[in-house]
Amino acid sequence: MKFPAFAYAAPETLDEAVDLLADDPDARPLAGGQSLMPIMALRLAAPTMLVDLDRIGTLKSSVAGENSLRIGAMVTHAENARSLDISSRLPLMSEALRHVAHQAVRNRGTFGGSLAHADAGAEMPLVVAALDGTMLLRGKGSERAVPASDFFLGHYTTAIEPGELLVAIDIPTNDLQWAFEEVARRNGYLALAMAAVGLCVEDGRCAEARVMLGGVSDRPVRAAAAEAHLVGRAVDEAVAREAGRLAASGLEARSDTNADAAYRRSLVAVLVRRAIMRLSKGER
Amino acid sequence: MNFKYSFRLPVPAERAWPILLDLRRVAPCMPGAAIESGQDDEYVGRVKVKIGPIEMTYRGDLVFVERDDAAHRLQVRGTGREIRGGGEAKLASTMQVHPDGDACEVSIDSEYALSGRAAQFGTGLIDEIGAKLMKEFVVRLERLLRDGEGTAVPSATPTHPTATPAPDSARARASDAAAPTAPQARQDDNEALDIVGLAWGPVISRAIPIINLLLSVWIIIYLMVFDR
Amino acid sequence: MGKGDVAYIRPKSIGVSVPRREDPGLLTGRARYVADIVLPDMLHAAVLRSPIAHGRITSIDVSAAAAMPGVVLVWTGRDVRERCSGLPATMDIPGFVGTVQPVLADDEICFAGEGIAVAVATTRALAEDALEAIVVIFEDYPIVGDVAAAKTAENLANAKVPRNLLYYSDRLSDDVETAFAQAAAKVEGCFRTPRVNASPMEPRGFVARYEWTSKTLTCWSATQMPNLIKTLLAIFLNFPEQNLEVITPFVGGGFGQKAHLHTEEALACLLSIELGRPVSWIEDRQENLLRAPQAKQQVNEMAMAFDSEGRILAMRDSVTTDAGAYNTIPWTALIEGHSGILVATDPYRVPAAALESFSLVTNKCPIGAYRGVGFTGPVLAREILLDRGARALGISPFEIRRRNVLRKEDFPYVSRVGHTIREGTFLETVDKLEAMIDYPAFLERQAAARKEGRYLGLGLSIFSEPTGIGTRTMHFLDSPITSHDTATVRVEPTGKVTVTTGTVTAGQGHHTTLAQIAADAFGIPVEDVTINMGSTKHSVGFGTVASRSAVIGAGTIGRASEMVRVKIRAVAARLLQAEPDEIEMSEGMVHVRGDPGRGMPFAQVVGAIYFADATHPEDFDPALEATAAYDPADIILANGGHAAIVEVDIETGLVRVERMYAVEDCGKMINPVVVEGQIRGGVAQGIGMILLEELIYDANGQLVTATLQDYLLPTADDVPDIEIAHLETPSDLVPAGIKGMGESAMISSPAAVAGAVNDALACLGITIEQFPASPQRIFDAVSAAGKSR
Amino acid sequence: MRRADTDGALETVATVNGQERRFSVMPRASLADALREQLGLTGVKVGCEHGICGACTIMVDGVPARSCLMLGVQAHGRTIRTVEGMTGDAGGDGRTLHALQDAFHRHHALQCGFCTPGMLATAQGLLDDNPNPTREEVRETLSGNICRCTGYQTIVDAVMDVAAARRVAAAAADAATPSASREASTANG
Repeated sequence: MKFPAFAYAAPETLDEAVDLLADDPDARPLAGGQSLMPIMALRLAAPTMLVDLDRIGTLKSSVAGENSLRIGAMVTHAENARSLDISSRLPLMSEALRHVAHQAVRNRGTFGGSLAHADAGAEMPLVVAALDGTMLLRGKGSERAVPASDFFLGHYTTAIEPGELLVAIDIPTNDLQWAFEEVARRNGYLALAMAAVGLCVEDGRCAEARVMLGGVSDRPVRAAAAEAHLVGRAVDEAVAREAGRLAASGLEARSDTNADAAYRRSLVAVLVRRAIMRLSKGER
Repeated sequence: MNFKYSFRLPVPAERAWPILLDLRRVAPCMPGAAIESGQDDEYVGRVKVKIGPIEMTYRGDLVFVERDDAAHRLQVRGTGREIRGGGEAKLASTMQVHPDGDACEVSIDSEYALSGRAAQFGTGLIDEIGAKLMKEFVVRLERLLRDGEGTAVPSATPTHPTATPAPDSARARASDAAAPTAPQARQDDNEALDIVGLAWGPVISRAIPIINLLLSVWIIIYLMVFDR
Repeated sequence: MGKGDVAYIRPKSIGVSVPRREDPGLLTGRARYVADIVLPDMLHAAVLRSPIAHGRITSIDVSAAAAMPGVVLVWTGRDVRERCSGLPATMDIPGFVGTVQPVLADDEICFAGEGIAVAVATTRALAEDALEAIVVIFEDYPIVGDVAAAKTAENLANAKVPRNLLYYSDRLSDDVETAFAQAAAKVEGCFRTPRVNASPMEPRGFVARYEWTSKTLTCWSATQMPNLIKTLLAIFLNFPEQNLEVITPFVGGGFGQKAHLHTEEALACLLSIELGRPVSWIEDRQENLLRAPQAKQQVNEMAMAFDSEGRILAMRDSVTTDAGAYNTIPWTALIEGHSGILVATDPYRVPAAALESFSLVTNKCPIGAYRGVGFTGPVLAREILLDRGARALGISPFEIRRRNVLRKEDFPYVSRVGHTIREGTFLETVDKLEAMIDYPAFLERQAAARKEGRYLGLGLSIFSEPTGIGTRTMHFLDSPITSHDTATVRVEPTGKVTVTTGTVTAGQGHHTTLAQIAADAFGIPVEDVTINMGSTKHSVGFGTVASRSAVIGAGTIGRASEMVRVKIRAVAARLLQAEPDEIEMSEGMVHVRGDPGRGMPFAQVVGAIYFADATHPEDFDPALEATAAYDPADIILANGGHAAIVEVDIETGLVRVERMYAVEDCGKMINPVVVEGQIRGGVAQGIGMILLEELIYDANGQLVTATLQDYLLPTADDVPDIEIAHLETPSDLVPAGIKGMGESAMISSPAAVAGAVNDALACLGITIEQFPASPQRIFDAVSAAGKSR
Repeated sequence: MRRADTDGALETVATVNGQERRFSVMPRASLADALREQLGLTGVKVGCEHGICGACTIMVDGVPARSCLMLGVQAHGRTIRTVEGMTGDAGGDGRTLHALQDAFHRHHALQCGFCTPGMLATAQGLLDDNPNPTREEVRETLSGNICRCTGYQTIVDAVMDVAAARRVAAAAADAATPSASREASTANG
C-alpha cells in the first residue's frame, strides 16, 4: 500500500498554490492529508502532483468578526477544538468536533480539507450546512463565495472547480441553542447518521428551529418538515418524537453494508428526537 | 447490482427506435466514453472515472448479444478493465422499446458488477453511487429521445441540491441540465465531457464523471453495436 | 525414559509475576521484527492478487511491468509451477479430500485475493507500480458464495473438490430422538459465527536469502511454527533441509494466523534462489485482510433437551464450516467445525449426543487457525441454548449450569466422543462467577433499567480447553499429526543456565516464563537463566500454537534439566558424603534433603564438574548439557468461565459491554500477570468477534471490508475492564502442575457476550443467532419483533 | 519554493530525536517509511498504512501524528520524536526507560510490542494535553490506537499511574519552589 509516484510542491503563498493547480489539472491540493493519503495508499487516487498548503500562513488564521467567524481552511480540527471563539460562539461546532476521528488525526486534519473532501459521514460538512456557512473559493484571478447549500454536491463532490482552492469559511453566529447527535459504528469513525438541531425557544414556545441531517444522504440534508412542526409549539416529548418522525419520513437514505436505508431513517428519527429533548431540558 | 428503469415517450416506437440507435446522438449522453477500435460486434472502448480524488480508467470489451429490430430489443454485454490494477466492471443490459399506440415505453434492465479495489472500497459506496447515477444517466437519455433532434440548449442556471433529494427532484435537475451540446463524438471524449459538464452547471458537472464507472460500458455498447 | 515423562520441579519463581525481560527492547523500538530486517542487495516482492473470485486467466501480459524502472523480475503462475507444484494440504483419514494451493494460480482461480503474479523490484513501491502494469484477462466461473450454495453443489467452488465437500463426519450418532421426545424442555437454534481475521498488528512477512556458494537458504519469518515451515519448505521446494534455516525475529502477534505455511513464504524462497539476492515480502494490511488465513465461519444447528430439573438429556449439533477455497497447511478445514464438535459437550454431563460436521469449500480466502479455533462456534451455540433452557424452565443461568457441569465425583469422566476428563473446577467456576457478579444485585439493576427503557443483559460461558496440544490431542481431534518438541539445557561453568527451546514467542513472554521454569529446575535465581529461541538451527518443535508453549516448555526443560541434575547430584553426593537421591537443589544451593546446612553453592558444584577432575565419580560424563523431547501423555485440560454484562440501546442498535468477568483454572500459573494478559487480550478479541468484526463478501465474491475502516477491530472504547479470578488445579502430566491457557478467552468469552446480548433482548422476544450482533442486525431484530419505537 | 518532480528526491532537514538530521527523500515516501528507511528508525511501526491502526503514531512538533499519513518531505523544518528518542527525552540519559515506558513495563501493558511505540506517543500526547485524565478519557484517547494483545486495561492502568506520579511530583515541586512545577512535570516525561 505505497503511494503512487507524484511530484510535490510546497508553495509559500496562495497565488503560487493557485498557479500550480491551474497549470496541472491533475494536481491536487494537500491539506492535512488525513483523507487523501489513505485513498492514495489504496491507489484509488493518483494525482500527478500534490500541492502542499501547509506553508501558506494566510490559510491558517481565523478571524472573529461582529456577527461571524472566518476560519482558515488549513486550521486543524485540534486548533478549532481549542478555540474559545468557536466554543463560545459556535457551540454546535465544538460539540461536533468531539466526534471527529482521534487526537492524532485531529492534530493534522484540517477544517477546509474535511469540507473539500465532503465525505458523507464526516461531521464538519453537516456543521457548516447547519450554520449556513459560506465557502470562500479562490482560483487563478477569480474569487467566489459559495453557500453551504450549493457547496456539497454528492459523495466527495463539491462546487470547487478544477484549479480552485477553498481558502476560508465564513460562519455566521446565531442565537439558537444547538445540540449534535451522532451514531457511528464506534467513537471516532464516520457517522451512520447524525443530526444537528438548533432551537430558539421564547416563553415556552419554539420560535425558530433548524434541523440538519448528515450521514444519511450523499450530502447534508435539511429536514424542513421537522422544522415546520417545531415552530410555534411548546417542545415536549411528543413534539420531539413527531419532529423526528417527520425528519425521517420520505428521506431517501443511503444504504451500505453498515446500515441500510430503513435503519438510517430510524436513526434519524431517534437522533432528532434526542437532540430536541436535550435542548428542551437545557442539557449540553 | 441490478438496475431497472423505464420511461414513456410521446412518439411511436418506430420513431424512437432509430434515434435510440443513432450513437452520434446517444454518445454524448455518456461523457467520458471513447471508442478506441472495433468492428462487427467486437469493440474496445475506454472510460475515465472520477469521484473527487478517486480516479480510475477502464478499458472495455463489448459484445453485441442480440439486436432485434422487429421487437425493438437490444441485448449487450461488456467488461471494462481497470487500466492500472486488475479491477473489472461488468455489465449486461437489455433495452427494449414497447409500442403503445402513437407513444412508446422504453425499458432498460441492467445487471452490473464490480471487482477489485473499487469494489473493496468503502463497504459498497461505489455501488451506491453507481445506482444513483444510473438514474441520472437514463434521465438524460430520456431527455435526448424526447427532444428528438437534441437541439435543446443547456440551462445556464445551475440548479441546487434540494433538501431531501427525491427521484422527481433528481429528474428535475437533470431536465434543467438539458441535453449535452456536443453532437459529434470528439477525439477525446473525456475533454468533451468536461465541456458538457460545465454547461450542466455545478450539480451535474460534478456528478457526470461518476456516471462513467458503471455506465461507460453500457454506452460504449451503443457506440459499438450500431456503428455498422 | 519416555517423551511423556514428567520431571520434578519445585515452584519457587514459578507463580511469581516476574516483569518481562523482553519489554525494554520492545518499549524502546530496538527490538527487530521481520519488516526491520535489511540485508545488503535486498529486493522487495509484491504479489498481484486476483480481482475475481472464481475463474481462469485467459491471458496475462507482464512485459510492460518487467520493463519498468527498478523491476528485476516478474513471474506468473506458470513460471512458479515449473519450480514448485504447489502446497498440498490433506489429513490422513478416510474420506478427506486434500487440496493443493498453487503458489501463484496459473489455472483455476478460486477466490478474490489469490496470488496470480509477483513483481520483484528495488523497492516495494516500484514493485507495486509494476503490478499495475500487468494486463490480465479472465474468464469468469460461477461463484459459490456461501455454504448454502456449496451444499447444493450446483456449481463447484474448486474443481478439485467433488460436491464442494472436503469432509463429512457423523462422528457420534447416539439415539437422541427418544430423549428429545421425553424432554421437559427443548431448545434449538441455528448459530452463525462470522468470518473474521485474527489481525495481528504486524501483518505477515518473510525474508529469504539464498547463498549460492554454500547452497544455504536463510529465512526470516514472522511465524509461530518455524520448524514446521522449515521442513515443509524443504519438502515442497525440494531443498536440502540441513542447509535451510528459519529465523524468527520478534513477531507482532500471531493468534494462529501465523501458524501456517503461507504460499508467499514459498514464493519468497523461490525468488531468492532464482535471483541469488535476498528477497523481502512484507504483507500490507489490505493483503492481510484479503489473503491471510481467515477464521471461525461456522453454522451450528444445535438442539438440547432437558428434563424438568434442567438436566441435559441430549444434545444434537450439525456444524458446517465455510472453509474457503483450499485447505490451509498444516491444519486443513478439520481445524474449524469438525474439531469443534469433539468438545461440544464438554464440560457438561451429556448422556446422549448426535454430532456431525460438514467442511465445505467456497470461493473465499481459506480459513485457518485463530485462537480457540474450532471450539468458539459450538461453545457459543451451547451456552446460549443453556440460557434458553434456563428461561424455559424458570431457573437461573447459574443454576442450570450447576446442575450439569462435571463434578469431582465424576472424574475421570469419559465424554460421549471419548474424551477423558481427569480433573477440573467446573462447579467452582460457576459459583465463583455468580459471586463476582452478585447475581441478585444484577437482577435488580436489570429490572430497574427496564423501567427506564434500558436493556441490560448477562451472559455466561463455561469452558474446557485442551491445552499443551501434542500427538494425543491431535489424534483425538481426528488430525493424526505426531509431534514432539525439544529443549537443550546447558549449565555454564559459573553456574548460569542457558536454555535453547524450539518454541517461539509472538508476545507471550516466553523469554521470561521459560526462564522461571528453568530457574526452579535448578533452584537458582531467574536472573541466572537465559532463554535462546528463534532459530531452527537449535531445538526442534511443533510451534507456538494451541495453548501449548507453557506446557511444552515445562515438559522439555524439565526433562533436559533432569538429565543434567543427575550429574550434579552425583558429584554433590561425593562432596557432601551423601547418596545422590538425598541431594536436592534450592535457594542457589545443592544440599542434602532436609538439611540446607549440609550443602554448597550450586556454582561451586558446577565449577567442580568443569574444573576439578578429582570430584568426579568413576566413568563420569561431565557434559552439563542435555537435549530432551517432550510430548504430553494425554490431553491437558484447563477450564474456567466467562461472564459479560452488556447494555443494548434498542433505538440505535448499539451494544456497550459494561463489564467482563473471567475465571481461569490453568493449573499452576507460571506468571500470573502474563496469564491475565492472555485472558484480557482474548476477551477483547471475543468482544470484537461478537459485536464488530466481520469479513463481508458481496454476491460477486468481493471482500468489501478490505480496510480497517470497514473491518472493525475492538479499541480501548469497546473493551471494558475485566475482572479475573484464578483457580489452580495442577496437572500431573506436566512439571509443576502447569497447564496451558492462551486460547481460553477466545473459546468462551464470545459465548458470554453473545449470551448477554440475547439476555438483554429476551424480554422483547428477540433472539440473535447471527454474529456479529451489528447495529443493523439488532435494528432488524427489534423491528421484526415489532417493538421498535 | 520546495518542489520536486515525480522521480526527484528532496533534501529534507528536520530535528529528529533531538538531533538535526538531513536526508534526501522521494515525494512519494510516507514519513513512516522515510524515518524507517532513510534514518533507520524502525521503532516506527507500519501497521495499516491507511491511518486507522495508530501503530505509526509519532510526535511531530510536540503532538501525536500518524506518520503513515504524512510525507517524508513534510518533515522539513519540523521537530520529530520517535520511540527511539523517548529514553533521551527531557534530559533522560538514553539508557533509562521514560516514565511511560517504565509504567508500561510494570503494568504488563504490552505483549507483542508492535502497537507500543504508537501507544506511547498517543499516551504522551494525552498527558501533555490533560495531566489529570479519567479512565474514560484515557480510553477515548487511546481508541485511535489498536492493540490486539492486551485488551487495553493494563495500558489504561499504566497511563493513569504516570498521571498520578506526575501529580505527586508536581505537588512536591510546588511545595519546594512554586515555579519549579513545570520543570518537574516535564522532567517526568
